[in-house]
Amino acid sequence: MFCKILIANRGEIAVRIIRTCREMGIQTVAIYSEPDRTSPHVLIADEAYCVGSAPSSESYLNVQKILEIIQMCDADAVHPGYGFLSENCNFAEAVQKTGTAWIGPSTKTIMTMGDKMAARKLVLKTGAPVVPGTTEPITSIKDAGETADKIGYPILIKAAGGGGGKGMRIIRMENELENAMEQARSEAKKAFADDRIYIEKYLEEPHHIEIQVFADNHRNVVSLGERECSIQRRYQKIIEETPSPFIDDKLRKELSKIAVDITKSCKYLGAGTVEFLVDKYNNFYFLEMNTRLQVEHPITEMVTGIDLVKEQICVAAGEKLSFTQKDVTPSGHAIECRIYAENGFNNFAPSTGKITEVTFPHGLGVRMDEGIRVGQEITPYYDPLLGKLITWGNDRQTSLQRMIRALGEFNIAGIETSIPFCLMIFQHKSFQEGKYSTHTLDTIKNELQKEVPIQNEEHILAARIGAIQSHHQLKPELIPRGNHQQKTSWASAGRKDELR
Amino acid sequence: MFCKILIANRGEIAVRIIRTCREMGIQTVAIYSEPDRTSPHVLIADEAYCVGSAPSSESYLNVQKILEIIQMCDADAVHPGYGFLSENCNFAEAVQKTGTAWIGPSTKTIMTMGDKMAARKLVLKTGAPVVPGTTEPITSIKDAGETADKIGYPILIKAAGGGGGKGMRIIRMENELENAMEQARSEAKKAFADDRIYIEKYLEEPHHIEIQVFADNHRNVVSLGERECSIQRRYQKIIEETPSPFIDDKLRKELSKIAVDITKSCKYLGAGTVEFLVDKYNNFYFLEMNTRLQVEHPITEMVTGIDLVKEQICVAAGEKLSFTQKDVTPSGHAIECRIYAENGFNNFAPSTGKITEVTFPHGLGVRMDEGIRVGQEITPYYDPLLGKLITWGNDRQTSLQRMIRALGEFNIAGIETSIPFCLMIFQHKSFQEGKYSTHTLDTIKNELQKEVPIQNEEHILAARIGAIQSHHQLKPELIPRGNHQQKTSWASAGRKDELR
Amino acid sequence: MKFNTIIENISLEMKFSDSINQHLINNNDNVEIDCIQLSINAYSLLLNGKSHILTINKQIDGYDVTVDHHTYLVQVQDEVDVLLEKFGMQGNTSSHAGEIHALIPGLVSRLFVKPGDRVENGQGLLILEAMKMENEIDSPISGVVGKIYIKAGDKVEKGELIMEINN
Amino acid sequence: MKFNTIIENISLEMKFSDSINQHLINNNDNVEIDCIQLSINAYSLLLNGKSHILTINKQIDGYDVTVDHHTYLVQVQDEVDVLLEKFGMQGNTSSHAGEIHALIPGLVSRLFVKPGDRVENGQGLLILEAMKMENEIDSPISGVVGKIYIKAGDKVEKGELIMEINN
Repeated sequence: MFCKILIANRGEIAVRIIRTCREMGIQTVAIYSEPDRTSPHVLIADEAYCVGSAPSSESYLNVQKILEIIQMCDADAVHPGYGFLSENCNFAEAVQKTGTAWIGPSTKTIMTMGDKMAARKLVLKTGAPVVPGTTEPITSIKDAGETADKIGYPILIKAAGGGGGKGMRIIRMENELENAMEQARSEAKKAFADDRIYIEKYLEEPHHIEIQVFADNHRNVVSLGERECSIQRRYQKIIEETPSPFIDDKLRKELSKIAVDITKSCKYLGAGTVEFLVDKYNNFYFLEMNTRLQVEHPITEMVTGIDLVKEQICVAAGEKLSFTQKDVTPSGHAIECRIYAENGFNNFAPSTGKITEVTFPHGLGVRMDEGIRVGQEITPYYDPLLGKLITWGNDRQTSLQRMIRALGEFNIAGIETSIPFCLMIFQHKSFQEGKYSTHTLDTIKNELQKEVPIQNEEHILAARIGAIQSHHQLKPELIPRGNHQQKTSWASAGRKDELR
Repeated sequence: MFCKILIANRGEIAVRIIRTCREMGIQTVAIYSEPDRTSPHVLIADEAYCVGSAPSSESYLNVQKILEIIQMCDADAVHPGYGFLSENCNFAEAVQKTGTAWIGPSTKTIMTMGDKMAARKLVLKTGAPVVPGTTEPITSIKDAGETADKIGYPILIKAAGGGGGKGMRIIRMENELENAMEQARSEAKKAFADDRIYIEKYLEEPHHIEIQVFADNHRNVVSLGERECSIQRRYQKIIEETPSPFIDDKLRKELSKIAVDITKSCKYLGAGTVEFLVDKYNNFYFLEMNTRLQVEHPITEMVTGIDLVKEQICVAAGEKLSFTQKDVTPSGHAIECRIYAENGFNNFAPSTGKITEVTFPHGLGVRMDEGIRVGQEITPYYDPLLGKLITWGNDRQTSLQRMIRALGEFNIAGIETSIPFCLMIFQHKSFQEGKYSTHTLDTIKNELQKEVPIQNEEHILAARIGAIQSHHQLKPELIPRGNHQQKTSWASAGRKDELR
Repeated sequence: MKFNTIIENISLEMKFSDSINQHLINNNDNVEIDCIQLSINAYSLLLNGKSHILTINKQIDGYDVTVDHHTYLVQVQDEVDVLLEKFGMQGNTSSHAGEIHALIPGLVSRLFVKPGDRVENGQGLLILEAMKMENEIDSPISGVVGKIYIKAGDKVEKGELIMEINN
Repeated sequence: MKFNTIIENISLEMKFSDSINQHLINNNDNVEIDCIQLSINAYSLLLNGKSHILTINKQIDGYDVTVDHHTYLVQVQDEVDVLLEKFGMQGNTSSHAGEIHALIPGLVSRLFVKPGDRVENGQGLLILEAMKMENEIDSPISGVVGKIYIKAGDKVEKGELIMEINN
């Protein structure tokens, strides 16, 4: 087993990995950028080294500097987390060249699955359905038009080199094609340094359902069941649950079998996720395979009782998986709510500032995977994910009521967060009934955003009293009136971040 | 189902109960004493009413005032938690006379089980073994001497009217008898207003093992398995785990069966705990039955997935238990560590003051049931229990390593806590190997208390630097030297509190 | 001491019975109120027995008060303010709706307008990159673009004036 | 600025290279140290790459510094103190070991001794009730009970002088 693992990441996932390492008796090394000096992952690690200045390109993406630290601190393995360099095959290869183990699949697997078209080709060979579309990059408008005619509008244009909604366009009519292709290609080039684009059928009310798979070097490949990830904003998941309230046992087994087949076909090692789109008629299509830990992995841990990070470390060290397919007997229901530094009621405008106070929710069935602390400065340099709240219950109703209870206890002061917005999603009829697709949040978003504060007499009285009390305590200067705060509206234009 | 429940308690158990009520959509009413105005149970409840001044007798034990609040706020049920009035049959009866439901067993059951000798008699009828001793109060030295000769020294003298080590004496030789009886009787009278004492055989290396039982009004009586509670200080549990590393499946089944029989014999309703002593030869003896929720109930929840408070509320409302005996399939291992405001290295001297900072541990398999918040004043008026840390793992090793990891993250500033001392217990060979009895902590206590700070060069350097930094920031007044802080040694003389 | 509070243009006068302890009297219905500070910007309020936690953030035009995850902008005037207002001496009420400020620090990745352009309410003005997201900043009003204080590639600080829109 | 620190009678001289940023130089091995304040009494320290969290509480005779759940009493002297000490001008060093103070507030439930009684080191003097526990307070030295400032039934405040033991 490894003695010392360097975690090439920050925030909640770095903390998450360090916790498991500590339980395994493995020393941990954190890396940090200058503004992250007092972030929780630095404080909790055994060792910590500065890797550069604030911008990711100067620090968490600084391959050369990270390699130097790996050598200097004598780490015998690297865990990349998700995002940043986790799916960068050059980094994976460079790490392994220094004689350090890579906690993840082989460079070749990362490369194949990272190229969406190569992945589609590989998967087609296993006989699994993929979303109808092209298997080669589309370059001419003519080819695009022909493909679109063949599979039928609406279609999606997507970037071959990456995800996250970047370079993605929905096209409903032929006359939109030219303009959209051009925009998509320029956006893709900027984001991924790769302007190849391809076409996919646009599905009606699709569900984003993914299967967690695990493989060791001893020919064991196991499915750990599905996650329903259809509540998305900016093409990014915000709420996930398992089991999915949408699919039935038959489809569940079928997806698991296909995911295992795909995993076997690429000689996989470690934790991976096979993503599918499932339309309202139960037709399903392979979407992509993520060759690393997923943000939403905790819900699988809650229902299976398996520590996925521990298994990742063990199989990377050459051990067998601690479970076989028949040991995996999911129990109960788990929901994850991502806590972002953004205002859901103002089109997810990001929020920065100093966290002045935090009250975390606790109790039976409540898990926090946090990456923040009181006094911490939330900077504009990194992903706005502050942490994840996960609840477990015997059944969906219990875990959902527990989530609402826990979010109600959760208070982060100093910055705006997605907590109030997520509370409204969980209380919305479509979530309560488990009837939602990837389009649902867009549909109900305006409804939630326009939601005026409940005209509860007592709340309003409370607010008045609070304001007076606060005014009184401050013994304030006269407050400038009429100088109304500017409320600029924010509109999203997609993420630069990798799909997670 | 109930609409509004009044919680006649404070601290972590009041918070615990409120959380479940909220998940069930039930309104909650907190009561509080004057110094508890900003305690978490007041802040988290839907309603809160002051019940009197600081001393328990003026507030949390003030039956008349609590009854007034119940009527005034129109609560339709009362949850007593543990301690305080939870086993006071007069209160239970008075509550029910107001037409309000009592979340607990019948007044008669509370009364029978609250009288240790009545309980012994009842249990003897079911054929279960009790610790050899008297079934009637002992009044004369002569009777005591004869009983002692019959069952053999060492013996224990115990109070009939209550527990918690109060009025308890170990007698190893006949000539100690007279003096000890007198002391025990006077102590018992003071603590319980009842000077009846009885004699029990003193067991060698006994384990304190208890069975969680549950009964509804529909003839269902179920055992939820055992809890091992042998790590005790001042005759009070401090660490509990399930399953017990000591007993085997055969004994487990036998104890469960007897516990169910006893539960049936007293027409029980709700959650109860049947406590046994098990000696090193696997002989077991009924000790007592607690007719309320136990402090350590969370470990049972962690391995069974059942919310015990929810079941208490449901059966009190006349519903059936949501599970039968065959649904109870405990999975994994859970450990609870009680976090007390006391210094384990200084004979558990209590600590009061303002909590200036808290870092709670989180992550996979970690549960916090807390009753404190930053800024809160810990007063000398109540039990020093600040909260409970519970960890779950697939196996004992995992939950234990997780507990050590989590305690390591746990920081409470402003008062002394039992955290460092408990960390040492968990790291001690006897706990690691699961080989301990109720005598173990006494044996290793001195070893742990004398443990000098590890002479780790780096720690010492760190401490020096920290002190300088702090000194520097304070830009301090000259520090008075030679005025050494008084280190008084504290010796315990038992608790006034009820056994938990 | 008397205070006047305004929420969404509804004004209510309230007075303290005692400024030393935490009890207030609302002069409409004379309820006793127990409000106690928990931390810099959090208060616990017991109102007719109901327990509320309030978090309060001072804004330039009042206080954002959050009660049970609902946020209200509350303006507070004390006796002196009320008096001044009666004599028509309230502060400057001219609106600066046409000033576009950066709500968070970030990088101006694209600029869609130039001075003199006619823009509609809701039209995109620029893209500000922060937290790995590209955020489009839209015009809050219809009008004509006036002075622009930044260019593509600039880093802007929170609150920095970006451009003016004249209507 | 130079400091002298004392832990368990082992003294070490250290100096700051720069009092403005958080870097110190330990003059024995010239290591660079990164120490940064997290809150009122917590610091993050990176020492040879190792990450430590320190919590610090000022005591009357120094600082209680907790590193990884181990607490050390550290005394700190700055240049001025060291100078004073050289000239034999350190503070009052007489010990008050015979003064019994209440370490927490509580109720004196029983008193076992009266003035003039001979007591041994470790002998019980009184019972102080707090947090539902009865705590026996033992004599830290052998001697004769002097003045007693309380009686059974009294409430005592934290730090209050309870009695004197003369040896």
